[in-house]
Amino acid sequence: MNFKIASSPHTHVRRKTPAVMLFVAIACLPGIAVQTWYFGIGTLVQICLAILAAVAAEAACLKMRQRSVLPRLKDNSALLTGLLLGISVPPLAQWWVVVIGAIFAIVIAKQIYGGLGQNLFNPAMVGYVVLLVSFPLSMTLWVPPLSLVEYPVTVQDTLMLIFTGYSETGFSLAQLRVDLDGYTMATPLDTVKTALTNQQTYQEILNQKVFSEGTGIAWFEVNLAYLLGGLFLLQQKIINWRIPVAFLLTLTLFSFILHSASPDGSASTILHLFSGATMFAAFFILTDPVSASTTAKGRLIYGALVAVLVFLIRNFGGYPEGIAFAVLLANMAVPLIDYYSQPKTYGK
Amino acid sequence: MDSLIKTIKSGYLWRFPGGVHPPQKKSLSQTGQIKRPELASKYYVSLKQHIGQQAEACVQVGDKVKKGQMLSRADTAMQLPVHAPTSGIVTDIREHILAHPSGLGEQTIIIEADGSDEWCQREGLDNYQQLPPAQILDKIKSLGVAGLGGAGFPTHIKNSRPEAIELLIINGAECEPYITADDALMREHAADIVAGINILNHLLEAKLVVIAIEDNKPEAIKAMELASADEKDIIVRVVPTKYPTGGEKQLIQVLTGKEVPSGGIPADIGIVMQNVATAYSTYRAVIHGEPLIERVVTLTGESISQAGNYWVRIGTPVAHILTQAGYNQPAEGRLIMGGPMMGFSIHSPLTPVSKITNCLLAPAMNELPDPADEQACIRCGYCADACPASLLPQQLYWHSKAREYEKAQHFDLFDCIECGACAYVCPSEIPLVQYYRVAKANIRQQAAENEKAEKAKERFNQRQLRLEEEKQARIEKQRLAAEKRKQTMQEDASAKDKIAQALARAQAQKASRSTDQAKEQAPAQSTIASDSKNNSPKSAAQAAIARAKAKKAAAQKADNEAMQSAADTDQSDIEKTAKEKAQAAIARAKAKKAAAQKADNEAMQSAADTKQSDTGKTAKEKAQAAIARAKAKKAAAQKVDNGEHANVVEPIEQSDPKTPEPTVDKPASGETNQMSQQDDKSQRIKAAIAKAKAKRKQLGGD
Amino acid sequence: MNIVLYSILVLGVLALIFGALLGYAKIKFKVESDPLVDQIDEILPQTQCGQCGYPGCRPYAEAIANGDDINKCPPGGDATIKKLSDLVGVEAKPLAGTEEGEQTEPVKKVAYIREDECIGCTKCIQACPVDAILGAARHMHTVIEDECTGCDLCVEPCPVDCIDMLPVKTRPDNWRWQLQSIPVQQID
Amino acid sequence: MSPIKEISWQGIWKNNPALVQMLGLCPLLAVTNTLINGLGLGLATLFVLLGSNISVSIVRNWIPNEIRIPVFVMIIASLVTCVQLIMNAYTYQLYQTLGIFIPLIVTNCAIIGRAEAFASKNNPLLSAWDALMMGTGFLMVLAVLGAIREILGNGTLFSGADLLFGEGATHLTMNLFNVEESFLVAILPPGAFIVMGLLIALKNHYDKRIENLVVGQQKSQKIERARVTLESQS
Repeated sequence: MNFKIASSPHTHVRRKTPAVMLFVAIACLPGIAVQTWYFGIGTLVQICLAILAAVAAEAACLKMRQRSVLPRLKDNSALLTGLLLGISVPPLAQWWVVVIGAIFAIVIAKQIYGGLGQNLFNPAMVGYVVLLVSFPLSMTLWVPPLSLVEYPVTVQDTLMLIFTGYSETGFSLAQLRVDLDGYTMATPLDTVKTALTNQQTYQEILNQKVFSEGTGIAWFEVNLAYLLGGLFLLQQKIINWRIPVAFLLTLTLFSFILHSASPDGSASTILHLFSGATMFAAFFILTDPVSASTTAKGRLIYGALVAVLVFLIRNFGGYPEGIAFAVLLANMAVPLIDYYSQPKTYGK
Repeated sequence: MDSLIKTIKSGYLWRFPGGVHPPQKKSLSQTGQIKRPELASKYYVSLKQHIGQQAEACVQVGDKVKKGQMLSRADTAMQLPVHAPTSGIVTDIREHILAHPSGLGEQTIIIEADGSDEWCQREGLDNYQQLPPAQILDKIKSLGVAGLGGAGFPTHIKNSRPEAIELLIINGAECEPYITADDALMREHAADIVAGINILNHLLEAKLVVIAIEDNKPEAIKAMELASADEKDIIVRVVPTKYPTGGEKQLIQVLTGKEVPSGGIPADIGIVMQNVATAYSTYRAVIHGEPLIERVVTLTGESISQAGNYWVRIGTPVAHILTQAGYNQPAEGRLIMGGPMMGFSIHSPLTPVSKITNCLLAPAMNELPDPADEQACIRCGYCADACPASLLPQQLYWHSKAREYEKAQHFDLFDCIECGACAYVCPSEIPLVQYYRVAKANIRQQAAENEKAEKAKERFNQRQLRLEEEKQARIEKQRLAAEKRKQTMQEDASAKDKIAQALARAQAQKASRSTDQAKEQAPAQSTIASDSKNNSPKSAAQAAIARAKAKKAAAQKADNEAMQSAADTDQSDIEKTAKEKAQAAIARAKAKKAAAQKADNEAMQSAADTKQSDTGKTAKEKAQAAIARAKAKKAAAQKVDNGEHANVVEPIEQSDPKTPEPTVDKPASGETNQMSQQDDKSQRIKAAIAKAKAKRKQLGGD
Repeated sequence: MNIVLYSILVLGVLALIFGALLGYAKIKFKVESDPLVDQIDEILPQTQCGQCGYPGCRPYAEAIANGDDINKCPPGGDATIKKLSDLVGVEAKPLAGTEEGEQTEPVKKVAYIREDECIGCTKCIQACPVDAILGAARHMHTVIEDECTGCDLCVEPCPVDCIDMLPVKTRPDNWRWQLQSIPVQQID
Repeated sequence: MSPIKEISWQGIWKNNPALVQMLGLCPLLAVTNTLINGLGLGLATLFVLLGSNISVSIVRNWIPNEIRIPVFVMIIASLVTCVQLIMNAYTYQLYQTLGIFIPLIVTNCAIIGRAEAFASKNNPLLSAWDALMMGTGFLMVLAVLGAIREILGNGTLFSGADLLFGEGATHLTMNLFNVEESFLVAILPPGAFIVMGLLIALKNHYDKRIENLVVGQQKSQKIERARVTLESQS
């Protein structure tokens, strides 16, 4: 009789890393569906492009680093990074934008640090920030929801726009951004930011077409869908409740205080919570395990820190949306947070 | 504490952080009576089965022992004796594989059962309430009772704490999946367990005894409640099922909300915890005088057809009970001693069951699949959520893997109880616990090495100091001697003679000492000198005197004779003495300095005399000595393939290599007769040479 | 011209002030001894084996502090070299006399005297740097296992080659959980 | 290897002040958004380095050890002032672009590092050569970094060549490609860090390759074992 030698424990939970990643991707689906519904097929194209680029970049890097390629690709982490980046990019941005972003995310933000588990920063957000900084024009060209577009954008148009820069009928993206009434559209947060700097009051802003009943058209629904996906993740115990809850509560608190103090000069709490990437970030970006805090207390601090930074950037910074920057800044603080938020060991 | 006891009595339960809920799988073995397998033919009783020191065996090979007879003697507090599991004959005491994850061996007494299973004399302490605690403790110790829960801590030590104990917890939680040994014991022997608890509490005088049982053992709970109904200080407390509730520290937290201080023991906060099985064996020991020679072992897993609980004698090889329980080994099976969370896989079917073996788990191929390859840690933190000690396993892993042990200790590595909850939940299947174990072992090793290095440094420095002092003293002495000489020279002209003498002596000493110089001259001289009696192989044989010395018999003989010759020295005439002395010195082994120093006066003189006498014999002696040294230096590498030599070696090679000595002696002694009295030495040398050669050949052959 | 004059003046005054400051600092903050040697000595394994070419660990520590190579300690192996390189700030090199990538994990050994062969010459006693050998002239010697550093300095002087360097045996007590390295023992 | 060769090898590759010693990173990262800027600062640094090394080497025997640093700084500061005035006079626009980074050459550790490590111990001739090589090494990194960032960010090369080389050099400017949107990150400070990091990685990569080729040729000598107790025996 010969026996195999192994280390205890001899039994394991059957949920592996690839499955965890896949679960997160699946939880994104409702949000993607709603986004596609409102903004057109471009979203899906961007996601596909991003995933392809990310996986290809990952494979190339692993090959160069002389690591086994296939087993590591199978952990689905590159797929998830691509997916998250694809969701964040404007649906009709040109193809090379998202490809550069994905490559940057995988090569610079992940593989150079040593691959999965070693990266200090959230790769998808690094990719996004690089794009935002490098191509501010492309990255802010969010088309208005399809229902508001003057010229209908067909699938062919979308593909043409993404791959050549011009629609079938020869319109550029900038032209397409003009809505039915001839105004150039921007995202709700963008609109708020611009208008507030132009000394308009918040109530006046709300009368603009991108808004309906205090929230942005389409954006409210998109956020709701991501919230749904997030709740699914929570229910499956894939993510811990602490980060999203701390994040959303802090954001609510701060925006409520500011909005109460100056109702004309700041966006409402509802707008903060249900526009931009708030829900998407709360459940899918902040909870990226590798770059987030891992202690119980640390997670609360981390979530709250991101919320504070987002609030500050949105209200007082140069960008209308600040989640990507906030996440990267908080990522930097994670080792410190983790160090000082160690739980009390039993018996100490 | 009183209010705490009140809270405990009220039924309030605390909770500990973390924990996991692995599949229970207890139903495999939960039903049915505890079975008794047939006797095995051989038992392997390891001398060390518990925490603490190993006790010395007190039986010898060939002894007949009766069941329950003490096999080893425990002298110190931390030792525990072991007892014969059945009657039979001690066939061997040697290293045998131990019930330990390393699969290494320790001293083990092997008993061949005679089948009669006859008890030795037993003596119980029926009236233990009237006896002093020390006597009861002594009984418990001498009958080898140890904690049967996990670590095997000697029970008599736990129960003789000097601190006041408020609370005695009887651990019947049995939180590991698969295991039902305690469950079965509680179901069948509840009354005996309660009796054992009474004995334990008689020693501790705790205010309250809590029997903690997980809620997945309803029958055991019922049985224990029934048995303890009359005892007003004993309560049965049902705790929720969660792994590792049965861990000592975790159970204390659940029942009392208190935490055992890091690095401390429960007694520090007035609590003692004993396993139910320990209580039972305490009862058997104190009341019936039965030593701890058997325990309940759960045999379970899908590879075992008759899974269930068995009374297994300690020392039974697992192969025996596995056969009894109907084990079909899968192609690449693991056999786990203990549960699936904390048990270890054993190496050999001859591994004996020890006092701490509560389960033998033989899973089928896909029942507990082997972990896949370790993947990158994604810092998901599931492990931190599962850790019952509130550690950060991912940080510990990080630092353990990078061998940054100081940082790992900073994250309280040593508070890890190795429960395996973190590795259980890890989605990347990292063997976290293994990393911690290696790190802990390395840290301990490092600490031991540092301590040793510190000691070595101190000793080295002390030595340097001493040598320096000695050197100073020597210089001082020489200076004084020189001064004295000068004085006497001036005073007495006749001292010239003395100086001449001293010079001669000095020269002689030098001659006897300078082996290296002699080396060159040796071969030539030796051939000439030994012409008369020794042919060339013989002289070569003499040359290997050093090698000869390497053998015991020769050395002993030489010793005796040298002694004798030394004794003779005083009586016989000077010339002879000198020769004998020189021979003795040589035989004593090229001990250059020792010989020179020790033999000082006589040897010096003899050497001087030897020079003066200038006889052929003396020359021969010298040559022999020189040759011997030469050979010794050249050592093993040189192989003389002389035909004559081969003859000498031949018989040895044919004989059993393990016992070359007698074989060698024979031809040697045969030759002795032909030789003159004076040359019995050369004969001895030859014998020794032969042995040395044989040994060298053996080594070469290896 | 004024500019030049002023420049010289200003610089001169500055030079005076800072010169004074520097002079004061030199006296006040003088570094007395070199604590580095102690730190290096801590890292060395204290076998006192002399394989580094120095008589003992302390002399080698002093030599390192004075710029000698850090890769001369075979008993310490790669671990010691790494620690030394961290402390001294020199790049870690493979152990002297070995090639890059060669494993130099030292095997801990203990001297063992085959006592029936010992002739009591005391040579090993004199060779032992830590006085770990017991014995008297013409009496059998023995090694105090706990004190032996495994330096093997006693092996060569022995005239009858009765000293063996045996690797320290792994027992369950000092086993280091290397599951892979356990050979499956087949008994009977 | 002759000392001249050795110094060249050390300065340009083995011990490159920017890639290996990581000295003077502040101006290095700040001004290298175009090739010309990089060249301009590199040349200025090279000139100062050359001057300081020669001067320090000449006076090295007269400087008391305790105040050597202040003396070096004084020498370097004087030279930087000269360079600044020269640039102000002849390449005014470049002087404007580089701005504060010209005076900051005083604090460039690469320069004081060479003064301390080399010039104060060697004769003027060798020191001058060392300065030339170290300066070239530094200049090369500046130029490569500037070129890469310029290409990535603007798609041009040698833009603003006239600032450094005069009006006649305007035609040097190359337009490699046109994009609607430039890759801004490359021009911005983060781009400098990223490109620099990649350059260092590349260098280490080649070093490793070279090492792998050479490995096995030299084996360290065996050490004569010391007998701790030898003397006590005699």
